[in-house]
Amino acid sequence: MIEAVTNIPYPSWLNSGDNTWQLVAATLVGLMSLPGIAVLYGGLVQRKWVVNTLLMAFSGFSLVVLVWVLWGYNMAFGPQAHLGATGSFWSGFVGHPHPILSHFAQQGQAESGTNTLVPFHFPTSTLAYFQMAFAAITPLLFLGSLLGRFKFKAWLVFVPLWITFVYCINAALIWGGGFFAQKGAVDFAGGYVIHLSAGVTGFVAAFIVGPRLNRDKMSALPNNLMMVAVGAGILWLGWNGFNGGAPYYAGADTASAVLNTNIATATALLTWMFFDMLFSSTRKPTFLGAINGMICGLVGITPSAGFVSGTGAIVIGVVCSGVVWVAWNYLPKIRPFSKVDDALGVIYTHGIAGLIGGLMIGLVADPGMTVYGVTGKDYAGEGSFSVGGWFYTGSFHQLWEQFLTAAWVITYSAVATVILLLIVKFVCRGLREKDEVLEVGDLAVHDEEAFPRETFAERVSSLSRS
Amino acid sequence: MIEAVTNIPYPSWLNSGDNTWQLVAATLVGLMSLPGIAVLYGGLVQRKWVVNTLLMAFSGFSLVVLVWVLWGYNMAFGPQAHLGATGSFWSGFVGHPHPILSHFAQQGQAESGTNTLVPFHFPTSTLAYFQMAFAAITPLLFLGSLLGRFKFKAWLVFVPLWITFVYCINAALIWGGGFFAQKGAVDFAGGYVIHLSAGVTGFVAAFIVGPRLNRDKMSALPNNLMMVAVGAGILWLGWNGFNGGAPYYAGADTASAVLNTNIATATALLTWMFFDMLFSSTRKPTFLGAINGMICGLVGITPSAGFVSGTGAIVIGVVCSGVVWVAWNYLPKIRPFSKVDDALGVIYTHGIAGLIGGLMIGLVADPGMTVYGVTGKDYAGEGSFSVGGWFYTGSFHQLWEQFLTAAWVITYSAVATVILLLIVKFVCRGLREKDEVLEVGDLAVHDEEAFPRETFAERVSSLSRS
Amino acid sequence: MIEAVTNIPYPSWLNSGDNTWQLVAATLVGLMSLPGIAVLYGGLVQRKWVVNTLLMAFSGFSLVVLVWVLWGYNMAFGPQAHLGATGSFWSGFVGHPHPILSHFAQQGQAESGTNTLVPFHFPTSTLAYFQMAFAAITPLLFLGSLLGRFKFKAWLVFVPLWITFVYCINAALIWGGGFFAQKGAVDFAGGYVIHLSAGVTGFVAAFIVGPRLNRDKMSALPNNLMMVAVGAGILWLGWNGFNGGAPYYAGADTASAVLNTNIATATALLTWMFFDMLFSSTRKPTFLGAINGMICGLVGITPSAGFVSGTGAIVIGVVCSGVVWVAWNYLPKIRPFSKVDDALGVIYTHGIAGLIGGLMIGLVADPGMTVYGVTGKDYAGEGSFSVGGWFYTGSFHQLWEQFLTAAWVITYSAVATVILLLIVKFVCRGLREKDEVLEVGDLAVHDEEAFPRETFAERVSSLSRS
Amino acid sequence: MKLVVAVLKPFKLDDVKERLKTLGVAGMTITEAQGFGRQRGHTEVYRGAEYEVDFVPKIRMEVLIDDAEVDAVVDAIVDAASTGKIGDGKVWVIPVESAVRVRTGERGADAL
Amino acid sequence: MKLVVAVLKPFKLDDVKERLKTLGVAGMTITEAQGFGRQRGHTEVYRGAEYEVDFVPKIRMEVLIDDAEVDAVVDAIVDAASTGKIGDGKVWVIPVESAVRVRTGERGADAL
Amino acid sequence: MKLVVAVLKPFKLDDVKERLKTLGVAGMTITEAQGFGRQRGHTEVYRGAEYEVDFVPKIRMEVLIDDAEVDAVVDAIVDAASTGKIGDGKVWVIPVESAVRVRTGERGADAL
Ligand SMILES: Nc1ncnc2c1ncn2[C@@H]1O[C@H](COP(=O)(O)OP(=O)(O)O)[C@@H](O)[C@H]1O
Ligand SMILES: Nc1ncnc2c1ncn2[C@@H]1O[C@H](COP(=O)(O)OP(=O)(O)O)[C@@H](O)[C@H]1O
Ligand SMILES: Nc1ncnc2c1ncn2[C@@H]1O[C@H](COP(=O)(O)OP(=O)(O)O)[C@@H](O)[C@H]1O
Repeated sequence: MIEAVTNIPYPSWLNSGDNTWQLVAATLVGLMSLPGIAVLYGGLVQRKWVVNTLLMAFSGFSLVVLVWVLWGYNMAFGPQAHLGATGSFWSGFVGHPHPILSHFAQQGQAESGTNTLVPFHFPTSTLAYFQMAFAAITPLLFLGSLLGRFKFKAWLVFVPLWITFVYCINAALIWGGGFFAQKGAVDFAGGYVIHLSAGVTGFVAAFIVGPRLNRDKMSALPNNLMMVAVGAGILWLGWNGFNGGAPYYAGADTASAVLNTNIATATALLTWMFFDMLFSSTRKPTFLGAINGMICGLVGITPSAGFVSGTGAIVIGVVCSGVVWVAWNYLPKIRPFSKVDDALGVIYTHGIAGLIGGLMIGLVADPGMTVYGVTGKDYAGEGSFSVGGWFYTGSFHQLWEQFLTAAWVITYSAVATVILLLIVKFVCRGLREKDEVLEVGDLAVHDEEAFPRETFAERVSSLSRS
Repeated sequence: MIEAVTNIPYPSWLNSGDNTWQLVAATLVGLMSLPGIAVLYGGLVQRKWVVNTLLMAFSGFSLVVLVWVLWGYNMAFGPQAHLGATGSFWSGFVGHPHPILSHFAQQGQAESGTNTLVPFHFPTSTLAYFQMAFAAITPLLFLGSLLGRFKFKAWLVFVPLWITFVYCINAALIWGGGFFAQKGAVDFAGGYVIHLSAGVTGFVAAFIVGPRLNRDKMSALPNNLMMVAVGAGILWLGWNGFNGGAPYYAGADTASAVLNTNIATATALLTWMFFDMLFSSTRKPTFLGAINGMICGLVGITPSAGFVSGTGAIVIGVVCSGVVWVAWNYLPKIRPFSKVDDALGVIYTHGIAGLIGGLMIGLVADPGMTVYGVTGKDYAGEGSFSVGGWFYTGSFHQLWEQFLTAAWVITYSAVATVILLLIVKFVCRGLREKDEVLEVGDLAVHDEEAFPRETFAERVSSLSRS
Repeated sequence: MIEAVTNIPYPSWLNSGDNTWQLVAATLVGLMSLPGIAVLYGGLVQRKWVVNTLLMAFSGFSLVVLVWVLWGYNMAFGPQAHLGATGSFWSGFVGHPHPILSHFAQQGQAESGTNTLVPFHFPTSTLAYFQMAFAAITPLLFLGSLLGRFKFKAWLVFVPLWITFVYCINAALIWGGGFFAQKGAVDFAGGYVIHLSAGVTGFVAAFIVGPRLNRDKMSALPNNLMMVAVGAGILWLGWNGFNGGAPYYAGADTASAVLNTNIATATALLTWMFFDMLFSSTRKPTFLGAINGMICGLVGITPSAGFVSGTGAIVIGVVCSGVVWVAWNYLPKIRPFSKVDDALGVIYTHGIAGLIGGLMIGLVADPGMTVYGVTGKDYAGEGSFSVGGWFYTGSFHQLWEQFLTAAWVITYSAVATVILLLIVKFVCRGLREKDEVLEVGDLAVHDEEAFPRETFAERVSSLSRS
Repeated sequence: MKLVVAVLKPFKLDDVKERLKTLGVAGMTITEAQGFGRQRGHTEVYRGAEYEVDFVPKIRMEVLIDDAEVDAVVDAIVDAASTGKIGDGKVWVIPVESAVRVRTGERGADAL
Repeated sequence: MKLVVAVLKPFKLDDVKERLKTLGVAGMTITEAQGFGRQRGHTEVYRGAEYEVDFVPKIRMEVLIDDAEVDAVVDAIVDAASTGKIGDGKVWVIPVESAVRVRTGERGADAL
Repeated sequence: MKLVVAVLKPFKLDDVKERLKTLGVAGMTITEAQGFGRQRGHTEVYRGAEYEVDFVPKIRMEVLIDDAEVDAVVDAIVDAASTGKIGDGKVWVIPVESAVRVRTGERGADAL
């Protein structure tokens, strides 16, 4: 063993098990975006919008990667910029933007306000890549609200702006050791920073960009449910990395977070399906309904996966799925929902589910769930950390912190989105493709269609190759 | 290094490398089900049954997750219920059912009769989640026999019953330190508990539920071979987690199990393809034939992946694929096979392949393959465990144990399936959808079709959103 | 901790974290082939060639697996055959071919000229499996050049020959501690051994096999862009295992390699897309263009992922994608490119991108990027290894070594491919399917089509099952 | 010469085709069609939104024949295609002025 | 009896169908078609190669009716389908010698 | 006015279309069809089960023209579509009583 210890090909602070878990978790989260979300949404849109959807997903993901290494990572997880007196809101508002491109920046031990309990067991590259995967999926989520009319160029400008001014700031405040983190608010893996924010942004943006062509709205049939299944399956299992990566160590709580994620998701999928069978107009179980439920469970458990016990996971699964089912079926008839064309309903399955999941921490978080610190049978207690909800502590403190944080995320994401979109509108001369373009879809925007048929096509260009 | 050791954010019994491997393996197995099996089967059925197939896969998986954490895990891997005198069959028949929802249950060090040699390096959550993925794929496998007529509601009732009364009991007997485990029978990763049992269950259930509409049987063309490729690829590589996770440690035998899995699978795929090229009526290599061969290899090596050497893996690949090829092409003409409409032929690629694979342990298991204990060059021997087959030991003892266990699994799975289906038939007033429903398919059962075309559809409901 | 150390269920030289990472990385690379490349190409070909493409991918992969364990692994990574005086080209030309099927061969600690700095932390099975995944994807890459006319039987013969006589030798020379390795040339994860070699082989083979039917070339529309997205997404994220597995330890450089891979890929995808928007005839962003860019980035960063800093990764992404974009759009009009029907343009996205990526090591490799040895803040220096390019060292030495190696790979791959194909042509009586067969496609070669419609089919055979 | 056009339920195609073969009909041309009529369509529901589909899948068959065979062919189709259930379809006959076999240029009856 | 054949823009199908219903037309048969005419097609680009598609998607509608209704039906279709833009399509009328309802064997007007 | 209907091999569509353009034919309507005739179909095998497909993919073309042009158009199609191999297809001519251009309501020859 000595021998094995002395010649490790990496620094003593690095633990290959923890580093491996974090990199795998990051890869799983990456797969949730590409191909996950890309084909899930690609299968849900009309045939004429498949290519546009795919390219927005791939290009959006790529834009975030660059923003992240150039300035985003350090704004969210780097040393605080301290724009105000220590402890004040502004002091913990955002980090100082600078790139992480040098070999120092990449290979040194990770350090961040996101974890002050135990030194990281991996380098900055690992933390930055894991968090990059988180950041990159977020715009892809709210893309679901904007499909079928958002101008491609506007997308290319909006994504970097939004990541910089909305995502990085919320991440710094809640995860990066910022104001809300100091206050004691928690968000295990992004119920607020990612899902609530994406839901609100999508909804507000859908309102500002305006609805799809009425003709499209009236015939918005999905084109391929099997492709939806491919994306949905990757989402579910990829979420093991999403929630399992949050503790930053391959410890006991990581395992619990993974288990709880699957418990809540299974519960939520079945809840929605049974609601469809019992209360829907046709009383039939639908596949896309089940997938909606699945997403509600995944999103709902995200803020608390490692803070709750299995019991809590079941409660969260039932509540998030049930509430969103009701919202999904009744809110669309009510303002403002009736006035906004949120194409895939991101405000419901991500916004509302994320909000409820985040608040439920204040109710069902189990203080017995040790996030860090020696756990289980031979418990030792030092450096131990956990969160307690009202059911266990009798105190509403945590719920109150969760509520305040949610209020901020909703308000800030909405306001910032409005401002950023006005800028984009000015820069790109509009936020919508022209109506003639919308009538045609992919062929007008990209000269490509998702399922070309050769019979009627004649090769004209001279590329001798393809 | 001292530093790195002292402040580990998890208990001293936890090894982040082993915990990571187990969680990743579990995730890979999960992916085999969703989207793996879901789209593999979804691509193999007729267009009209795609949605039904997908929803049965997603809902079945979810049902198992809940059963598992509520009572299943402890029935299979928890402390034995000791229904009879110690050492007797009934004493090792099943574990005492209780949930694993509390923080104690989730975060303590895993303990189970499944491994008595070395303490686990991960918490119960990890073991429970890994075994959950195993349990969850099993009903999806026998679903392949029942496609195209099984009543959706019956599926929702049958799956929990089957997991409880068939899967958990076989798992306890063979893996959970139960009767057959004590006898010395082995099943590395589920050739018996999962595949043989699923094959028999599917076949018996297909007989009881009755055949598909004759019209469907006569035009049972697959609808999408590329989707089959997506599922098949995920199955193959996901199987690295299936067989690689079986040892519970990321040790040397884990690596061998992964390597052998791929050796046997490649051999089996090529064997089936060459048989098609040499002996089939049209003498042509077919993609779906190759995939059948691939599955035979994956299933065939499952019971022995870490017990055999590479030579054994090749032998198993050739034998399992060759034998199943012959069975596949000739048995359907013979009773009882000619009388049962096993839609996707699960009895062949899972039942027969699993049986042969399990028996071959008795022939080709290499005692030199050390499952636990310090291995390889600087071999030390203590706590070492391995299995020996006739070719190496000259003894038929292991083969006999494998045979007895197979006999039990076949008999018990068949009998229990009959009884459970009679109960389900009574509860759900029938096991089949009505013929009018079968004529239509997805649209009748779910009001959804897999590939909707917008041209002829008119939006009528008022959801302003989608 | 003592307790945890004494009862580890694997040898003291084995580190479960490093072993886990390597096995996961190998699995990710496997997924890049199946289903990754299989469906990426399957989606890019005409409908009539989908099945043929899929089966070539699955069968090719399987053939490599067998060749690898029977003799390939030891030719590439085993003890050198020393066909000439020590230090001479021939002494480091290739390893001694023998199988790795025994339990000794599988479970002992890995040893190979590929790494002489630090003992491996995993068994031979792990190294062999990881390298098997590398070897297996290579023929699938050059398959892209041969689609739509290559004789299926010829494929089955060519793949084993090519792996044995081209891949294994290049791997031994560059990775296995052979001649070029001794010279100091580097190839982090296969820019030369895999991509450059595949590009050249595909191009030369396409010339020798001859073009597709003119009718097919003129209507070579892809059939399914969503399936391309599935493959592309798996490729991108799977590449984390491709480049992340190269260092053989889950250390700091592994993390940097993963991060840099994503930086270069995002940059390259956007570069190609912007070039399309600015310079293409229609000035429109296209999805398949973005995917081309993505592949250029993945391939371009492969030879240097852990040798360059983030800055280098960005430079490589821009250069590789930009240069290949120009080549893609102009070279096809020039000889020899205008004379060769490289179906999917593998020579561009893999050949040229791999070449440029390999040469750029000589320019932008950052000596501060420590591949092995204690890194980062508490740097200790012993056993440290890194590579320096001209921008940092002012020396062209590395560039020169990279150039010589590239010259060898190009020349040898081309010449060997010609010779092997002539042998195959003789053995298989031709390299092309007959024209009548080419006119029909899948149905003629396999009696299968990718998307069968039941309406016009009538069951005739007697299989009572399916 | 006449053109007999028949709109049928898809699963009846084989039966009709076989029957026509027995009458010595040399060939036919089929297109997949959607029918609207007494036979009701169905409702589809995606993510809570309901869509009405008034059309049902049909097979449209065209058979070019000599005047003499018209009645026999029409009766054969009607007989083979009928299930007695709503939606069985229609058959109608259209006059054809001339016909050519592309391969040979043969005209009239020889073209069939 | 006549057969009215109409080639229309796909998104006009619903309007035309509804209009015909109001005229009491009992049924119709639709096929998806590709049209070539004044309305230009489009260019598709895949991996740098350009393809010209001269055809545009159309809906082909067949309505079998009594002679008396021909003008009303044709006018209704033209009116409902027209957008005033190039590519609106054509309507033509073909004589039909006889028609049968498969289910009942009814002939002539009763077949509709 | 006449309707020329042609059933062709799919890969001949371009040639025929180009030829008709040269004759000044203003437009045409195409549907994808399946043909049954002398040209044999094929066998498909999935997971060991054999399926017979008697039909081969064809293109069905409709061209509406003035009586005067009928012979020229028919000859042009036959000439452009012929490969001399079985399965080249058929062309037939049907009388048309009237035609309308939806966009303008123009009738008769002006509708083309
Ligand atoms: N007037 C019509 N013109 C053209 N096709 C018709 C007409 N009426 C019915 N059809 C076709 O015949 C099919 C069956 O007609 P339907 O009224 O549903 O049943 P039935 O013919 O048994 O009364 C319809 O789906 C449609 O395709
Ligand atoms: N001579 C013709 N024969 C058959 N179909 C035709 C003919 N001319 C036009 N069509 C059909 O009518 C459609 C519309 O015709 P087009 O010339 O594009 O516009 P418009 O009818 O408004 O002048 C075409 O796409 C084609 O399907
Ligand atoms: N009697 C018929 N009525 C309608 N279509 C026919 C008829 N005979 C042949 N066809 C069409 O013509 C196509 C070619 O006919 P076939 O007999 O195969 O070759 P050929 O016309 O060269 O003898 C068929 O596939 C079918 O679509």
